[in-house]
Amino acid sequence: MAQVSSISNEQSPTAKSIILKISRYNPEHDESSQFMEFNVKYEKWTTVLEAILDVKKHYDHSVAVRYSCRQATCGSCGMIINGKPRLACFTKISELDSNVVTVEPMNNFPVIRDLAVKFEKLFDTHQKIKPYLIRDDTELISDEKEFLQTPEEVEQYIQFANCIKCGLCNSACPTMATDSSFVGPQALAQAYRYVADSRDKGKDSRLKIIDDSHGIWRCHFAGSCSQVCPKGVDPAMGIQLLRGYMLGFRS
Amino acid sequence: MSKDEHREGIGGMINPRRYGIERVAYLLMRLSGLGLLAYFIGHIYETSNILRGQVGWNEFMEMISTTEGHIIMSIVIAMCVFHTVNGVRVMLGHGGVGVGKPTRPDYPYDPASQNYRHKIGIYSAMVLAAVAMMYGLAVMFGE
Amino acid sequence: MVDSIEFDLIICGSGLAGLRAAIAAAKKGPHLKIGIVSKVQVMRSHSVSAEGGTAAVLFEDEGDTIESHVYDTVKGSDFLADQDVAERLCVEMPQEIHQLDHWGMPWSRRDDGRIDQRNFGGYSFPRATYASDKVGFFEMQTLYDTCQKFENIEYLNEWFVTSIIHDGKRFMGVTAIELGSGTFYTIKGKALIIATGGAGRLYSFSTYALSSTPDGLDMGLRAGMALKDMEFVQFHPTGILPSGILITEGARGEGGYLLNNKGERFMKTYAAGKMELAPRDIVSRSIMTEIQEGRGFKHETGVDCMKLDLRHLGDEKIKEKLGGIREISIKFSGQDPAKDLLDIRPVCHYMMGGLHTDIDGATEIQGVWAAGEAACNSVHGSNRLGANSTSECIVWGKITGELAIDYIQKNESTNPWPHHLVAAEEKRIYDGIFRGNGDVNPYEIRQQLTDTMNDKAYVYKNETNLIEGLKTIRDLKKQTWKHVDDKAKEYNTNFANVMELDSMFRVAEIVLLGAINRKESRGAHARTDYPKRDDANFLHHTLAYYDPTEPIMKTHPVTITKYQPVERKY
Amino acid sequence: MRESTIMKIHYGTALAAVALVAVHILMRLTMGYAESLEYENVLANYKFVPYAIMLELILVLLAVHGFNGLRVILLELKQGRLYEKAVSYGCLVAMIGLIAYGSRTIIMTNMGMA
Ligand SMILES: Cc1cc2nc3c(=O)[nH]c(=O)nc-3n(C[C@H](O)[C@H](O)[C@H](O)COP(=O)(O)OP(=O)(O)OC[C@H]3O[C@@H](n4cnc5c(N)ncnc54)[C@H](O)[C@@H]3O)c2cc1C
Ligand code: HEM
Ligand code: SF4
Ligand code: F3S
Ligand code: FES
Repeated sequence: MAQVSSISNEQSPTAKSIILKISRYNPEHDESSQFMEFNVKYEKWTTVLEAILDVKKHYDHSVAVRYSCRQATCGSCGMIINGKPRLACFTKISELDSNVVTVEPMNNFPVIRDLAVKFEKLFDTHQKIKPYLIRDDTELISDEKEFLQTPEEVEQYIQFANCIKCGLCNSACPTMATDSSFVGPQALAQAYRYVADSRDKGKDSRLKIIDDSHGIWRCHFAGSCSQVCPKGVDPAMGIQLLRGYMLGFRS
Repeated sequence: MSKDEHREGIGGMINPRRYGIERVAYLLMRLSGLGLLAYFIGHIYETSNILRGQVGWNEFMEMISTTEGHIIMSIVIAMCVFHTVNGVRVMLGHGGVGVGKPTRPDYPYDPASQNYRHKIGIYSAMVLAAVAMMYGLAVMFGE
Repeated sequence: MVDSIEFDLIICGSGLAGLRAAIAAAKKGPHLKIGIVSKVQVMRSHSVSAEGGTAAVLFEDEGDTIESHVYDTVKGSDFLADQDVAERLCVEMPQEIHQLDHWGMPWSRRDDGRIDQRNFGGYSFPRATYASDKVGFFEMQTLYDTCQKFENIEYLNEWFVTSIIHDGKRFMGVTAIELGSGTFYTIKGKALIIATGGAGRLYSFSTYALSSTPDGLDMGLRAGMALKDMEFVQFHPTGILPSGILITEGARGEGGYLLNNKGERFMKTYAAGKMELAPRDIVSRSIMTEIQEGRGFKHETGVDCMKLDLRHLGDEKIKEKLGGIREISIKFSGQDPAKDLLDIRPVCHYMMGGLHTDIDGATEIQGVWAAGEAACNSVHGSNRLGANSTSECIVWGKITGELAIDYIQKNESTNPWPHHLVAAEEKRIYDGIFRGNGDVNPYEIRQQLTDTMNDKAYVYKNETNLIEGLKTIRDLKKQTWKHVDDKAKEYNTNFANVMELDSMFRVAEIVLLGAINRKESRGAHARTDYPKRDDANFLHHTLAYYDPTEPIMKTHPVTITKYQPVERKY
Repeated sequence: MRESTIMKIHYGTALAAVALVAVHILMRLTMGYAESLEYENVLANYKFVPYAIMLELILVLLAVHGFNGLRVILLELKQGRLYEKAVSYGCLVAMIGLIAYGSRTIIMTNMGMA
């Protein structure tokens, strides 16, 4: 019977190989991080995450890396790949066009170990901007129906709702590089997501929260956040539009 | 930076190479702002020489009418023009002008805020700055 | 002394079911402490991958009825669903859709501003509520964000729960390892909701997140609960090659065709009435039959496949309604659905089985509920209809969340904390696994195990294969893979991976045993040696209990209220 | 002050300065750069009250704008309650200082004390 056998690419004749340099750091005994090099095979569809997991499987079980969905929807696998923040599962080795692939933990997040970083700060700031509809009747009582919303109204915010909280934007932002209190593009884009939702009535309270000395004003429209976002969220746009409200350009 | 923060630090903030021209503009904006502030402070001090009367003023004018003085002056002109033009662009951007409209993003995702309008703004700020600098040099050395 | 923390309600798992439960509980018991414990960061749960839709009857004014949803579900289940449970799902669902809307869910809309719905396999009305093709993602976001409102919810990100502690009858707490620091904890609680999701990573070709392993199921099993109907594993017809990532049924719901190498829409031979929108078990079998009869394609990896044609939908419609799968197919397979045919084949996608619960989601241990894919309240019988699973997660998330709070408010436990059980668990983990030794690579064993499941218990099964599979797995289990080479404390994923593998053996064995015992074909369980459904002997659920030597297999009756089993035709 | 107010001032001062600085620089170009800087001409300018007022305005606007810009950069570089307080007040003091110093020049020159 023609059953599937595992679809692995280990012995395939079309496989090529690259050097994968993984940044290693174990807080128990390392002063600073060091690179370890591995020779890995890849096919044209092999992602950086698959290559790392291949290393973990065959060469060194102890590589610490966060991953789950492997399809760019859970936001686990952000890291610096060849110098830029990217999702490991959404970066094919073939598209990097390089014989050496270097992976490091994301900048601007505390490192737990190797490639895994702490996200608590990002989760906290996300919570701080009140990421939910604000109005009196959010809780359904009896058989109410939906709040009406036209497709055009959905289009006003859907882009920003695509955020997977991967943190790449926060890792790329120049303000984030030195400002540990900055809310960051991820949370600001989410503030805009809710402000722009026609069902929401919480604009003023949200604007108040981000109007802080380390709030929205610390964005200088450097745009790096939008350039690295794997989901097309374009935080830079959201932030400027949001600021448009605060400057009275928009209402 | 320490691992418990792992911030990129000033190096990361300044490094303009990894990202687009927007990041270069960001850096130049800061540098020109600081440069102008430094010049501005100097300028206020400089003009106070007028209180020392004609002699004092002339002494001072001679001091800055050197080649170095002119070069510094022309850099100031460039900074001023870049900072002003880019400043206007950034302000428009901050007000939500020309940053694109929210829509459903389609793969491959090109961020609408990183659009040609703003890129043109940045490049024209640079070109104008260069032109102004040339002009300044021509005027100052042309005598 | 083992570190200990305490909650009133512990929710293990942070997918749709877990988060919905948390909100229901937080609302009902504003003064109670609720802890969401998850081995991934809360919002990274597998549920974010759900694509196509959530089933609910929203347009009764346009001819849809609850009754029809119930019947479709029961018929889809090949009459193994408990019909009272199916009814409960369908009745509760509409208001849940509206509740999600009130919480900010970005549902796709009709021009008049109402929530839109699309066609899905096995339904007699287009009732899959959708948000582009990222339904699960947006639902997770809505629930996670709504959770942020409640101050009594705490998030234990990346805590691996290892066992359930109870006094023989009543729940008392769980043991867990905080992955970030590597610390072993006991978490005491008055009630527990298990929402650990499916275990599709038992198969190597799978749509599931890499974290969807059976450790949650296994933990219930070891605590004495039964696993029910584990032999029913759903294979989704359209997993894209080579990754196995899902191409949603919504693609066919929007009008996509399945083509064989003759260029025919072969579904006309198998389900002329519903064509590509027949239930998943039927479409998957049809694909495999076509392949076996030589009408398939070969993918460049050498694997047999079939083609999915979306080109006629046009680029704009694909971008609007199927943006996620467009991204997936272009990025991961280099195929643009507006221009190319997609290479697909049936892929492990859902487990109808799970922890045995009653209609309320209550398990056999007092104070423990199970919800979502981890639970088997028998709403899906032997085959789940697409879009009914996210519905199930949401409905039973809410039900169990509320019931657990009721229970906590009524019951006060006085029994002493069973330290010996914690000690035993610590020994099992640290002596048995962490400090174990051996020279067999556990990752290779895991690969072999999941390959075996793929080979021997795929869309079509037979006695020989299943028995071979069982033997292979038992052989693998005996090898010396139980060791963790990474000795570090912080973020030791090697440790977690070996723990997962340990649980995979027990659950894989039950899947295979159940399949061997069920000598009939029903729903997703298709035996070439017993091709007919056999209501006389097998119209019952399978239960499996833990035993150190071999699982104890039992049966459990099916609840039939209105619909007597008839032949299933589409 | 709310950050939004401060930043509105930052942008407002910048905008206003654009116009005024333009005038200020154009004055340099009305009669040839070097000539414009000759003592008599400069002095004459200072004595011309509207021009002196304009200079004063530029002084205030740019000092406010420039030192706030500095404050922004410093706030982003390092954090901490004490540091941030020091930066804010430091910049304010420097700003006032510069304005005072510049005003002295303008006023004294205007009143013919040079
Ligand atoms: C690709 C794909 C697409 C799908 N699309 C649809 C669809 O369109 N419509 C539909 O109705 N259904 C769909 N389904 C099915 C549906 O997504 C799942 O059944 C549902 O998401 C399961 O949710 P859950 O809450 O039960 O568990 P999950 O979301 O799987 O979450 C499980 C949770 O348990 C945690 N956990 C597990 N083990 C442990 C442990 N030992 N300790 C601590 N935490 C643990 C995990 O961290 C995770 O948080 C799809 C499934 C797949 C695979
Ligand atoms: C006259 C035209 C000017 C305009 C239109 C202008 C505009 C701006 C704008 C919009 C910013 C904010 C940038 C951001 O937050 O992204 C800024 C910053 C700044 N400006 Fe100006 N400015 C002008 C002149 C000056 C002058 C003359 C000085 C010096 C005294 C100066 C000093 C600064 C400084 C130090 C900053 C902070 C830099 C930064 O945050 O990037 N500016 N300017
Ligand atoms: S905005 Fe984009 S880059 Fe930032 S967290 Fe969200 S998805 Fe990631
Ligand atoms: S990179 Fe940072 S500066 Fe603003 S536009 Fe993005 S948040
Ligand atoms: S693994 Fe989920 S985003 Fe990469």
